Amino acid sequence: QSKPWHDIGRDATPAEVKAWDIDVRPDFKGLPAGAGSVQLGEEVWMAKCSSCHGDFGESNEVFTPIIGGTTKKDIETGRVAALVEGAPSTAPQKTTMMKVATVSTLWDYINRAMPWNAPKSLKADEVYGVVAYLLSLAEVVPGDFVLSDKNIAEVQKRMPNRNGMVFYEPMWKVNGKGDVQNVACMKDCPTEMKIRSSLPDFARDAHGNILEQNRVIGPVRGADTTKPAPK
Amino acid sequence: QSKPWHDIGRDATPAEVKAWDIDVRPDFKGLPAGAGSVQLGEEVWMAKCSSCHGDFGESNEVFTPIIGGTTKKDIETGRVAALVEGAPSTAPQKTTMMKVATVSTLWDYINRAMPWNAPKSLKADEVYGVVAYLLSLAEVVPGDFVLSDKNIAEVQKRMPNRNGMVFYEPMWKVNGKGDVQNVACMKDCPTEMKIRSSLPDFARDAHGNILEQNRVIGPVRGADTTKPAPK
Amino acid sequence: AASATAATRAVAAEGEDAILKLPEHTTGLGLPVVTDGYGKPSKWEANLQRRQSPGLTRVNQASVSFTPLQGLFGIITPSGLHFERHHQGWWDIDPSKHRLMVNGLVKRERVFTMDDLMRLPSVSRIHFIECGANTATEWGNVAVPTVQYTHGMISCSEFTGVLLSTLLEMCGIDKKKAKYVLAEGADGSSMTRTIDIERAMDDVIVAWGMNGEMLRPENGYPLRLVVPGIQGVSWVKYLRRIEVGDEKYATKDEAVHYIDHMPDGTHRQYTGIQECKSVITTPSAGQTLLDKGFYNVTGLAWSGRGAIKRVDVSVDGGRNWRTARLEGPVLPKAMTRFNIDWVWDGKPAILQSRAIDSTGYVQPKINQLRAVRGTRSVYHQNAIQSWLVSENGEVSNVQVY
Amino acid sequence: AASATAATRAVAAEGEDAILKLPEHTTGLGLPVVTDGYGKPSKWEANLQRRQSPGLTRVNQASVSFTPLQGLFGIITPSGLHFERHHQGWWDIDPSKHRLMVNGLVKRERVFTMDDLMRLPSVSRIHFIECGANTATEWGNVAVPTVQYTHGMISCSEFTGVLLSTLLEMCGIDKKKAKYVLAEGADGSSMTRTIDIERAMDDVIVAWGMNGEMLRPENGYPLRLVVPGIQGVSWVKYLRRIEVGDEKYATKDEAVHYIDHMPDGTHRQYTGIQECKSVITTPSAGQTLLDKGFYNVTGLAWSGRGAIKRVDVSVDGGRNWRTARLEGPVLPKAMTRFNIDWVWDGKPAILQSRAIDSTGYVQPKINQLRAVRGTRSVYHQNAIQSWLVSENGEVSNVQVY
Ligand code: HEC
Ligand code: HEC
Ligand SMILES: [Ca+2]
Ligand SMILES: [Ca+2]
Ligand SMILES: [Ca+2]
Ligand SMILES: [Ca+2]
Ligand SMILES: [Ca+2]
Ligand SMILES: [Ca+2]
Ligand SMILES: [Co+2]
Ligand SMILES: [Co+2]
Repeated sequence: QSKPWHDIGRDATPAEVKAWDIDVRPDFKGLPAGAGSVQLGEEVWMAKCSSCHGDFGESNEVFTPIIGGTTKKDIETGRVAALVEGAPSTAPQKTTMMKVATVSTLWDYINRAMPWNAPKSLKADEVYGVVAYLLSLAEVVPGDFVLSDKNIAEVQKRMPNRNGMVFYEPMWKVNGKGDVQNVACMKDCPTEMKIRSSLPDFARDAHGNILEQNRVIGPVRGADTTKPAPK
Repeated sequence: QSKPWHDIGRDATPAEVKAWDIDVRPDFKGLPAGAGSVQLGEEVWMAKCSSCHGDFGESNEVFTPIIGGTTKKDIETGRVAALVEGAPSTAPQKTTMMKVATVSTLWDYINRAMPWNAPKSLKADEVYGVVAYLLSLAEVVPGDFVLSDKNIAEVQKRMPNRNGMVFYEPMWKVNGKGDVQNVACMKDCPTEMKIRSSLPDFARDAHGNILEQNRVIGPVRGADTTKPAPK
Repeated sequence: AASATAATRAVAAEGEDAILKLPEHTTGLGLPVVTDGYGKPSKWEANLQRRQSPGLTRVNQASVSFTPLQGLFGIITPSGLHFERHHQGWWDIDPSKHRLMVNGLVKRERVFTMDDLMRLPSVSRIHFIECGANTATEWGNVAVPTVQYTHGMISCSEFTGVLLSTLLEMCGIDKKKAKYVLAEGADGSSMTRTIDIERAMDDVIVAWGMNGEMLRPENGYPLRLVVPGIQGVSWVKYLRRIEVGDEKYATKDEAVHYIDHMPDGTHRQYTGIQECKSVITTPSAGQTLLDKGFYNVTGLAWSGRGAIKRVDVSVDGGRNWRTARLEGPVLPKAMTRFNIDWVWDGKPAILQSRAIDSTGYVQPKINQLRAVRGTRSVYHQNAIQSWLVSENGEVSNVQVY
Repeated sequence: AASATAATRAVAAEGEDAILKLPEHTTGLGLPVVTDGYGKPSKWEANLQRRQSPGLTRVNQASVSFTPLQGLFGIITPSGLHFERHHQGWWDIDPSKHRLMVNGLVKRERVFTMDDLMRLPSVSRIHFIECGANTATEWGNVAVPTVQYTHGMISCSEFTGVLLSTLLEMCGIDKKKAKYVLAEGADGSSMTRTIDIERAMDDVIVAWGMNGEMLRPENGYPLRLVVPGIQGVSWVKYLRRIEVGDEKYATKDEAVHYIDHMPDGTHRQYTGIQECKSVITTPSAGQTLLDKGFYNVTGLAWSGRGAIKRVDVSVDGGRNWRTARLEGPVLPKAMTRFNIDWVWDGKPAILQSRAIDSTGYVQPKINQLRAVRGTRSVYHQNAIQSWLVSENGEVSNVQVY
């Protein structure tokens, strides 16, 4: 019982699907055949990536660092230890490599979106190469490694945070139940009514003068944040 | 039991109310004392009104004509005969004087809004004067008349369309009932399905090229009205 | 039009260039955030503008511009396309100097600043505003080419403000004597309109907000009266004064205009209600269907007396009707969007929509309207509108009943 | 601020100049209609702009701009103030060259032009869109000065488009195997996000319309996915492709970002729901009350799981609560405006709002959220927000629980 609008649109040609269907899944569905060495990757990286991400993926200038904070131990366990609350931190901040569990994600993303100012300009082998180069910086693969569609599943088994992800269905399903419960107390509710945190002084005017970010009429005016905060 | 917001705002001063409370009602509440002759009115008119409305209020250039279309008979009956369907027309189109039933309306409006480019610039006596002038053009008052707050109620009794207004409550009250009834026939409904009227040829492009007044995508395009209509 | 379709659909065996050759936006870096601190529509949308109807008025400050309903979706009118009606031009008033005065039959005559008003308990409600003269050109014969000009003096927005009843109570309205209020604007025309006291104490809003932000200057910034269900002229812009009184005021726009010319030569005064009405916006006159086949016929319905209960659509000039789908929310005195399936077989067709409101009132045919009101009225033309689809796909404005 | 009040209220014995000396707009002729074919806000409203949060991002094409909630009314966000989030900049794409492809586990892999899509049966629905990172700065300590920066990555609009389910049915989705769809954008980032099939077949819209007109370029013109209740990143802009699959895709923005960092060091993936949340927008941090006395405390509430059932407000830091007035319409997965009376006695006060949705879920306190999720998360911070009113009337951002 097809609807009267059934035939609006047209069939996609195989070439068209090929041109756009570029996603690569964790099970490597979508991954094109190819291979790239760490060395090729380093060349591409230095030419097309390092200006933004730093020679070793460490730069915090254009985006947060890609590399850092993972250990040999993490590669064994598949869990980045530094992520645990209270753990000694091994990097100034969370890096991409500390978080990413699936090597497919790196391949897919670099292939679709990098270099940032020229996305989709890399050849498949070059993507294999830069992924290999990044993995070598994180000591996931040795310096003479050649990453390919044949061995990428093996490399997946060494991803430092490969066991670091959990799927928590209640936050994915609309009919799930929240993990945090409050009750709608109305009177004499438990609260210490003390100020646990307030805006640091340096932040008062860090967003400009708030006076100029509010309407010139109404029940309130913007606070003049060129003057000190109320005591 | 006054609400907590009861005292927001402030009292108006008598001078403030006086400055803004300019409306004049049909019962002449709000009408300031004063007087103006037809002659004064003619002077004001020629200086400040005639450029837009014509020497005799007949101009159709800047707004539809103010004067015309009323007769001595109308002044007697208080009904403008030309308004009746099928009546011989006495003016090329409906004029203000043919419609207006209440002289207060003229006084109020000229006082608040005319001259168009300098509203509220007339003195009360000048308003009396131009109203007198307009009434004299319509032969409601003689050429030597002096209109004042004292005699305006008498003049009201000569307004050509003073009996021409009806108050139809159902179109004023939200819970009224419409004066036109249709029924929601769904099948084989009475209609002649013939085209009683369609867009005249000259009107096809009178609003510009409709092609350029529709989106460049979507289920339709604007019709190219530089080309002839479909037969 | 046929060629446009062809162009956008031309597919080589391999596929379309639009897909095979990745566009610049897929292979490059776009524009930064806050390129516009206050954004604007795509440059490709420039055809959708509010426009004047040539010859309708003689000067541009006492004139009208029409909303391009032919290209709009849903029920909210983009504020940039809200129709305009000025009597003496529009202004961008300094809101810190704007005042609202309440005087007349009240215990305390009061003055409010915008600061005062915006502190008061407020409401936010979605309502349509329709000019009483909307569709005026079609009382007699067909006169204008598109729905922008036949029906474009209507918009629908979310308004925020304080209920007029709150203000009147604060001022101590004289409940015995008070029968009417007069609303007055601060512009040159100082527009005045009479509102009966039941309505004033019901759902009338002294509004500053429209679609989440302040009113636009063309629509009365910083304050306008919102009179749900009533013709736009009563929605006094630049509102400066509310007077409580015991008589109707017969102001120029309720004594010379916005009056209904009846066949017996009388004029009905104070006929402010915008009765139940609807119109198909796509496809509508001045548009050309790209092809035979399926279309989603869509339009708007509204009633000044309440909510829309049902909309029926005919594709055969009113002989047979099917009931359309109402998109939610369906709110009182607000526009309601309707949609219905239609397969165009390529033959001439006459599209009509017919709305029914919560009072059971059925939108009339133009001949029914004329039978009661004659043909010399200007205002309150709420008849069923007909669009003729010709064989070449072009849609045009016709009268059929 | 006190002086501002004084200035706007200074009244001589005679009265105020603002009234006694008629302003120019009352005695002159204003501007013509269609001065702007597409209108814009008053010049007096220029303070209300979308703005970046300095230091939050490093480059302006992979950044965010925030909606000025502190000055908005009702539930509709003006499209010009809709928050922005771009990963590789924004574009104003030629819509006649834009295509949507559906591929994967379907009988027919299909391509649609905008012409095709806009012929299909459409729906118009009001929904909020909230970035998953909204209020991220407040997971730990107080960090930013106003509600624009704490909560401004949310907007609410009326969207129009075709249900994704309609398209998937047309393409002959493999009902047995299909478990997920992947949505992909046409910009440089070609943003990809996984959506489960139940949701895809439920209320997801392939939308072209926003608040009555086409989407703005910054928001995905000409096509974006609307995924009601789900974080904004899933509302893929410049939508070019829908793939039907049987596995989740673990794309960059669901494997490296938009993941919740738990105390045990794991990250929760695919936690897209924007849970029930609310915030008081006026008075809010960075604003100064003009005076003691009455205020209408107003704010917004929303839930990704359904409609808002109730909002409570406290003025004593959560010790005692009163239930606020909900302004209609109250719609599922849409913002809801609440209002409540408050008389400020001039003493320090701590304002909070707490929303409850149709599932009975009660918006949590920040300590309750942290007890479960720790402090290192970035996303999905839906805690009760506290604003401190100091004796001088200035409001500031604090944490109280
Ligand atoms: C001109 C600057 C620039 C260049 C050149 C560049 N990048 Fe990036 N890269 C960025 C920015 C900015 C982002 C963040 C984009 C976003 O917000 O989604 C990014 C993100 C990334 C990420 C994801 C990091 C994360 O945690 O989300 C990877 C991996 C990456 N780039 C790799 C590369 C590679 C490989 C190249 C070269 C082939 C490259 N980049 C070239 C600017 C650049
Ligand atoms: C610069 C042009 C101009 C001048 C000068 C002018 N008017 Fe007008 N007048 C108009 C326009 C335009 C309108 C219609 C305004 C509207 O649409 O509400 C009008 C409306 C009127 C009306 C109402 C007519 C109706 O049927 O609505 C009257 C009466 C009137 N003018 C009288 C006067 C008088 C008396 C003066 C001089 C004291 C005057 N006008 C000066 C342009 C002008
Ligand atoms: Ca794929
Ligand atoms: Ca500082
Ligand atoms: Ca008065
Ligand atoms: Ca012509
Ligand atoms: Ca009007
Ligand atoms: Ca987002
Ligand atoms: Co008018
Ligand atoms: Co992101």
